[in-house]
Amino acid sequence: MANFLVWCVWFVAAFACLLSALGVVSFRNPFYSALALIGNLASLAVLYLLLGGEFVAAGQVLVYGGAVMVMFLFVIAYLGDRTEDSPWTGGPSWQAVGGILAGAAILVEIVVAIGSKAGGSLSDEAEIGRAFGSPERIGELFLTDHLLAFEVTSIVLLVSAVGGVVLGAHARAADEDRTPAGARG
Amino acid sequence: MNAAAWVCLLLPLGSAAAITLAGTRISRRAAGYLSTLTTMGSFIAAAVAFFALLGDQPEERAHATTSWTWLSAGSFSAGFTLLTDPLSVMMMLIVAGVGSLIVAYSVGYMEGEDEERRFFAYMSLFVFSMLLLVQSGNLLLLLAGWGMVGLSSYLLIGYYQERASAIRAAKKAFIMNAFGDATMALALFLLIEHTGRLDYAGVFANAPTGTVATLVALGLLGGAVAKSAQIPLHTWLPDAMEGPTPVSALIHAATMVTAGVYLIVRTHPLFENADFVLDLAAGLGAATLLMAGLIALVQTDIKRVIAYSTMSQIGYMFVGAAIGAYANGMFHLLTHAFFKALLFMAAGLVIHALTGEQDIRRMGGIGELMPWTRTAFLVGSLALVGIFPFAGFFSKDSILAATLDHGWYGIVLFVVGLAGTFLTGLYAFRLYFIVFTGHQSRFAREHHHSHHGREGPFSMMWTVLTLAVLSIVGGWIQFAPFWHPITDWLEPVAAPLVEPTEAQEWLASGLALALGLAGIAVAWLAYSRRTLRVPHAPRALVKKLYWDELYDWIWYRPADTLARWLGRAFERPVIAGSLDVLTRGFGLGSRGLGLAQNGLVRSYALALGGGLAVLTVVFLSVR
Amino acid sequence: MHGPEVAWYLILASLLFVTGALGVFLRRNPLIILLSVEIMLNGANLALISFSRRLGHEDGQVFAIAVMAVAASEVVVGLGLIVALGRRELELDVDKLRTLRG
Amino acid sequence: MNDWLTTILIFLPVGGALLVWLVPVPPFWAGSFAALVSLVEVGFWITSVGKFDFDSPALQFDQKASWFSDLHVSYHVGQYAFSLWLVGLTVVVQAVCITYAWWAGRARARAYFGLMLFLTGAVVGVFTAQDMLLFYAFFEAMLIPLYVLIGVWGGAGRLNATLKFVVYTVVGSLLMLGAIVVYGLQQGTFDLLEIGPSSSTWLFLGFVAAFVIKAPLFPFHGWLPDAYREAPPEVSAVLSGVISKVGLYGLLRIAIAKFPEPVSDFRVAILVLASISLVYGSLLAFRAPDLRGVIAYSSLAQSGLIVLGLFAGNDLGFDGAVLQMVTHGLVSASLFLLAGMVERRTATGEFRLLGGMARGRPALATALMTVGVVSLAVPLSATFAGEFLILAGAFQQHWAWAVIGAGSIVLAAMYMLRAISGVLHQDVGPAVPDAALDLRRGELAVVTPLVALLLVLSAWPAAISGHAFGGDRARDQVTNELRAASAEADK
Amino acid sequence: MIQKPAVDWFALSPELALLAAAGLLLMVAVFVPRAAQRFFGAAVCAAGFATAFVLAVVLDDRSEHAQPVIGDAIVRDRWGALAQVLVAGSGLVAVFLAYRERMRDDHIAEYYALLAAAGAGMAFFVQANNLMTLFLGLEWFSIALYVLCAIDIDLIGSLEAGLKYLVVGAVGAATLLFGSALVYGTTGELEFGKIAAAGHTDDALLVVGLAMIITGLGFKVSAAPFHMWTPDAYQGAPTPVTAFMASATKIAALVVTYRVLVTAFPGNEDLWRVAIAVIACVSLAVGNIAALLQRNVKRILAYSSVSHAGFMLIPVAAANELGAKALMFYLVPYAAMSLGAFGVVAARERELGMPVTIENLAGFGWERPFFGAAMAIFMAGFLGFPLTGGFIGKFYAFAAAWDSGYWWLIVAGVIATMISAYYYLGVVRAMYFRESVELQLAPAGGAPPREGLAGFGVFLCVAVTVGSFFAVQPVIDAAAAAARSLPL
Repeated sequence: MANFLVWCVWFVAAFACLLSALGVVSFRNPFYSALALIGNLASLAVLYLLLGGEFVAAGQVLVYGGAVMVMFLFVIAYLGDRTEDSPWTGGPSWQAVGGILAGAAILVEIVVAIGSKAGGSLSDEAEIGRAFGSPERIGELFLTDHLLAFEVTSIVLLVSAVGGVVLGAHARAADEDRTPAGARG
Repeated sequence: MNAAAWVCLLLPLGSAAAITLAGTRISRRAAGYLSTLTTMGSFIAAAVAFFALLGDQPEERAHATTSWTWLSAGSFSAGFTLLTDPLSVMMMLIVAGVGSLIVAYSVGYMEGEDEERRFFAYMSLFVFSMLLLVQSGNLLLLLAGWGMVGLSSYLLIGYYQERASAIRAAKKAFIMNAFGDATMALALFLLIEHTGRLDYAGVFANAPTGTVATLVALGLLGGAVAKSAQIPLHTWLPDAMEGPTPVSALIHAATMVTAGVYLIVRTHPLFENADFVLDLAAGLGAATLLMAGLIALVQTDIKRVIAYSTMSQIGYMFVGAAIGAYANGMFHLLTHAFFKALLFMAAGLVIHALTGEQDIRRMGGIGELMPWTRTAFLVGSLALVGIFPFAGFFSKDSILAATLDHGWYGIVLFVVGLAGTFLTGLYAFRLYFIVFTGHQSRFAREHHHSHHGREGPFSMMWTVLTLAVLSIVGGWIQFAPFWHPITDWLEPVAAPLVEPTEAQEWLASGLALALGLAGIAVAWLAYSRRTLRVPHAPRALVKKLYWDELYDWIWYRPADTLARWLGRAFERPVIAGSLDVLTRGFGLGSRGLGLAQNGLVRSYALALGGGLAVLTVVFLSVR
Repeated sequence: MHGPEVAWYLILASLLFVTGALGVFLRRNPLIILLSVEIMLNGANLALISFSRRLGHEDGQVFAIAVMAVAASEVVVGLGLIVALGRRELELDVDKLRTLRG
Repeated sequence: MNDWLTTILIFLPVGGALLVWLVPVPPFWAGSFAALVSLVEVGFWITSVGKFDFDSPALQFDQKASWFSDLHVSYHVGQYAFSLWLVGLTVVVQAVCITYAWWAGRARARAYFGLMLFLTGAVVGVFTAQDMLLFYAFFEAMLIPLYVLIGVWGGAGRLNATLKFVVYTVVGSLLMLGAIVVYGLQQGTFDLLEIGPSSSTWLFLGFVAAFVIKAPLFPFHGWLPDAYREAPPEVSAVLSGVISKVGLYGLLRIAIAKFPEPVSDFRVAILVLASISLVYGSLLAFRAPDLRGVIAYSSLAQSGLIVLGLFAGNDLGFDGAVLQMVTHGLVSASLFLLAGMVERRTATGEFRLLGGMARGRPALATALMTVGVVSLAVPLSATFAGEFLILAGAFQQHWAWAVIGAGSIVLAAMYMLRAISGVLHQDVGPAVPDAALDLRRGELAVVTPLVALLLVLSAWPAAISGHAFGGDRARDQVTNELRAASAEADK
Repeated sequence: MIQKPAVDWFALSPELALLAAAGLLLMVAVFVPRAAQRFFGAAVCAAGFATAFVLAVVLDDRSEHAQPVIGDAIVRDRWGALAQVLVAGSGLVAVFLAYRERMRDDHIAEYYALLAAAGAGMAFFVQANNLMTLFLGLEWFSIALYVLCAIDIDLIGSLEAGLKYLVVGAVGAATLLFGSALVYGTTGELEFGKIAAAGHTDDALLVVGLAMIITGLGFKVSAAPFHMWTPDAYQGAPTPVTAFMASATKIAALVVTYRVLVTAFPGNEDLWRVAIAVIACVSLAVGNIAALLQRNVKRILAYSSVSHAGFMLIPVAAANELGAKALMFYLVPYAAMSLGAFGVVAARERELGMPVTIENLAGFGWERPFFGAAMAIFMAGFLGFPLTGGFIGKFYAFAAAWDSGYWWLIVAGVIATMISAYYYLGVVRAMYFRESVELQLAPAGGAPPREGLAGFGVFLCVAVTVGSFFAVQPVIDAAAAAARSLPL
């Protein structure tokens, strides 16, 4: 019974996730894509819960759904509505074909790899306690095994912040001694 | 006497070097005298050596002196060795003696030429080379001298640098002689392989036999034929007349061209193991003497006529040397040096007097203008034809006599030789009568300019007259039936293989004399009395039997065409073109990659994805 | 409670990954390309978490959290660039950015 | 002192080069300094000849210091008798060429003379290096200076010429590098005195490729005509006089000494190539339209001849080859310098524009005539001695090689006489101004030593042929000392 | 009670020094007046790199035996330490080269801060000991570099370079991440050593993960076919940044590639060795052939760096101790040469005020003797000519290939070098053989912009390039020591 329920949830979440992902890549208007991504994130969070990653799920919703997406939406709003007139055309003809072929190839390969061991080592799952994935455990790990990773993550964020400042800052009029625009082009 | 030998060899070299280095710092005259004196010095040194040899017992009259190792590699080594023995001394005397006379003559002849110094430097260089040739104590050094005389003859033939014909003739002479050098070199390689050494004694001691001997002898014969202008390598000699007349006298009459005979005599132990080659040499000599005589009949250039007669006379010497009558060959070489030099120098006087004209058809009746010259020329011609008691009579007839002691082949040679004598008389006196007798041609009257009433400066005249005397008495040294000092002198070096009987001697002399006189008579009728109508000269003879054309077709043109073809069809398209093809190919590749780098970030990402896909599928499949 | 095997999660993860990749390969709008990259990362995250579930320890989840942060910072820089593009009144089309090529 | 001699010979000019480059002095002083250094170099060489023991087949003036130990690579230099002679050739020719350039004056003098000095050091290094990697280092170090010398001071077609030159050379030398790496690692050392013989065909071919391109031999001479035509005369002189000998030296020192079996397998093939180059070069020289072309193709023929001698594989061949390397080096150097002097006066080297220069210019005529006849190996000349030994050696391999060689003597006479007459004789060419002077003092000072050396060698070729290998046992030395057969025994 | 792991601060000292410098530089950006920022920024950044350099040297000396530290997140060994030395050195020179760059001077300090941060990231990256730190380190310096590429944001080229680098880089990072996930999933381990220990060598997922990790790293190494961003990014980025990327990034990426492959995947050697070898060949071919017809010098150098990626992957494919030595050695002259070459280009760029092409390089060698000679030396070094370390590097690479039995890699390398001769010497030809008559040189002849520091930096590069030819022994010893700390 419980299994059935879990399966249902999984199916719903998985499809939502997949459809929203497809939406992200296929919407003509970046605004819709962004919204689709939110859906994608949410459904992923559900899946994470199913996998016992409570803290991750929360983080997903907060960090992504909160911070990142807001940023996206701001930027989109700032740049105004610039919908691509023809999202799928343009570029060399082989680009589309090649892209799809490559994607399909990678997908098939991974699936084959998975299939080659489905029912094998992949099927057996470790028994986990209630505390699995709880904030305490995660936090403990962050303070013990992955202390450094934790710190580094913050540094990365800091670097990106500086970068954002540098890039986003309003460019002043070019001084006369500057090299002319496009010089290095 | 070794010292004498060295002095004899090095004096001319010294003068050549001195004149070259001094450049314009010495006068032209000084150069001439320097060269003359050094040559005379060599003659004196040679004489000293000669008398020193006389002092020794006949069998130990060979003295080799090595100053330093000239060339060595591994076990092989060849020293700078001078050999003083009867044969070389005889040659030294001829070369230095006749040489000094001719050099003295040219002091007058070349007067007024600018670059006179160059001429005398070359002359001295030639004398040095010739002496090196005859004095060398091993085959390698002999070859060296061989090449050097070729070089100096090239330089002297091409003395008139502006004249294209002269340069062409010079090149021709050098290249043909280079061919001879090459064959000789091959013979030497063979000797090195089989005996490991090149000094005369060592080589002769274990002279090869059988095929090897034949090949060696052939190689040497090639050199001899080329140098002595015998069939088939004779065509350079007539053209060589482009050089100044003294040069013709010295190189192309008296000394260098006879080197072939010297070579055969010198290396007779090698030849004697190869009868076939000896017969071949004799045959070539005979053929040459006949052919040259015929061609000489129709030539119109005074010097060319004499040149052809030189060829034919050397033919006699070849016959002599080839049948083993070494002494007779050398004897004829000696007398021939005298009278042929005389003829050339007399002709030189004529040419000189006619301001360089050489065509006999424009001459005539010169005799009255230049009586001394006429006499000298007459003497020379008589000696050439071999009329008693002139020098040629003794030497030539002794060769003819020797042939009779050589079996049936000898008989053939004898007949050919006799025919030769008749031709000799004919062409020699055709020349004489046309040039000197009859009434003067307009050209002669107009152009003849006498040196203050004399026919030539004293420096020229005295040499000519000396030679005239020598051409008369020179033959009396040896009269085979009665006394034969030369044969005895050469005995230790080259013992004769043929011993003609007295009867044969008389027979030969008689017939030769008769035919010679007959030839003269015909010439008299035809060219002096004009009673005999001269038949129109056959084209083939005028064209010298097409030898030049032959060589043009078998050697020059093929080389030239091949070279052009290689340059056009291989060097440019293949050697140079291959690189162009390569660069073009890479250029295409580069351009293609440039297109792939299309500036679209999506394509870049796609390339990454594609790479990943390929990598993964490979990994999965080979895992 | 037994849900679907990890394999299913993995397949979903790879689907996400490839979908994102396709977005990068095919779209020309930098914003959407950025979003597609996010999807690729999410795919990877899903894989990580499902594995950590199967293996029964949270390394994977920790990793995933770190990835989120990193993804965020990438987004920051990317958006910064896009803003700069926009400020230069350039069309939001990566295909137009091909002054560098060949 | 003795063991330092080689090192000094290598690094004296290099030091001089650095000095010329770094110290800003006016061109004249740069030139004179370079000339001085090159003369001092010659002096050092003469002293080393004095100290050299020609009876010992062992390496002399040798010095060894580890370079990097893990692969047993070391700075190891020293001289055998034949290397001594080649070093002498190098320093003399370089001194003469530098002096000529100094006299003639070259733009950007400091760069120019620095490069020439550097080149000297590099070439000496190649001839004396006893470690394969060091050998390769010097071998390549020659390339850059040559490349720049031709490319900067060369004629109109220099860009194309340098391109060809570099492509060919780099291809060859990189193949050699591959061979060196493999050979050295197989044998565990790169020291030529320790490394034993190998029977690997591929390695052999790798080495031969480099040397045969450098020499050059028949199908690999594509770079030769352009480079020799476009380079400044004195650089052409160095190229054909010295650099080409590097390839031949390499054949002797490494290819022949270290690869006995491949040599015997490929002997015929290489002899065929050599003969082809001999005939082919002579024929093309015979048709070449300009003076430098004749010299260029003639030196192709000459290197073919020398290879004949080397691969004859006997005393005669080896001694003759070494002798011929030196003499031909001197000959072609003087010829190129003379060609340069002619071009200086007429601004062209084409025969159809030249001629009649002998009249009134005795010095030029004498010099050109002398060198010319020496170069066509007229008997009694040193070149004749060399050719004689080489062909005598080849004859013992098979008579055919000697016959081809003898035939090429005739061809040599044909093209060289054509060239001489084309410049000196017959009508005065349109490009020859009456004002064209005879050789000036400076030019005489450059040419005379070379001619004098040639005449001395002609008087005594045994000076080299008899002292090229220890105790004059060429074959033994090649098969023992050079091959390091003992090292093989240890293995 | 949680007990935190012991933190080996000394192992982290180079990173920390650089981070400190970065932080200080942010302070500078805020508090120092803009006029003085150019000087102070450069000074602080240089000081940071110098300190890091010294510390790395000491670290190299003090970490005889490799041991994982700080919860096994990073490893303290000579392999990493030596790489840090090289990175720090490159960074230092990059600062010198950047000093006179006409950059937007309202972000000088940030620029240097990012430079230092990138350096720190690389220093961390080369020490990474598990998949997580690997990914984080990668992103750390990548993000810094994205910004640096685009920092000249008013230049369309710079912006484009940054965006392209970012997009492709993000894809690469995602690929690496997914691969890490698969590896983690199959082995259940994040740490390299344990991954190797866990076995599962023939596991399909592991193999796929390996492929993805190779792809991700190959992107950083800019090996074909993952190289396509390289020419554009190198050409578009400010030249000093390009110099830093070309040298330091390659060092870090190659060193880490080697470490990961040999420590984490020894079981799959037969697989990835061939893969790396093939990638090397492709890179050699693509890089060299594509460079042949280029006119823009920066682009030529970019392609040459692709081909050199191929060259330095040869020792990686060899996967033996000699190979490790060869790689470490090769990196020394290579870093110096690319830094120097780009430095010369930067100097020329500044005096021309336009991108440097083969055409406007004409006569450069005669106008600026030092820079010209230096450039010629670098070209010779790239080409592997003697008297430069490049020659020894190539030699060792070939030796490693032969030692590992991949003789055909020697052939590939030889052929590639033959091709490369054309464009390397083409640069020399342009500088010296062509007269600068048709040159539209703005301040030509006249006093060139004062390039004291850049000149000094280039001089250092020349010194290293040439010195590593003569003083092979010390360098190779250090490399050997580093190699010994890898499980080979």
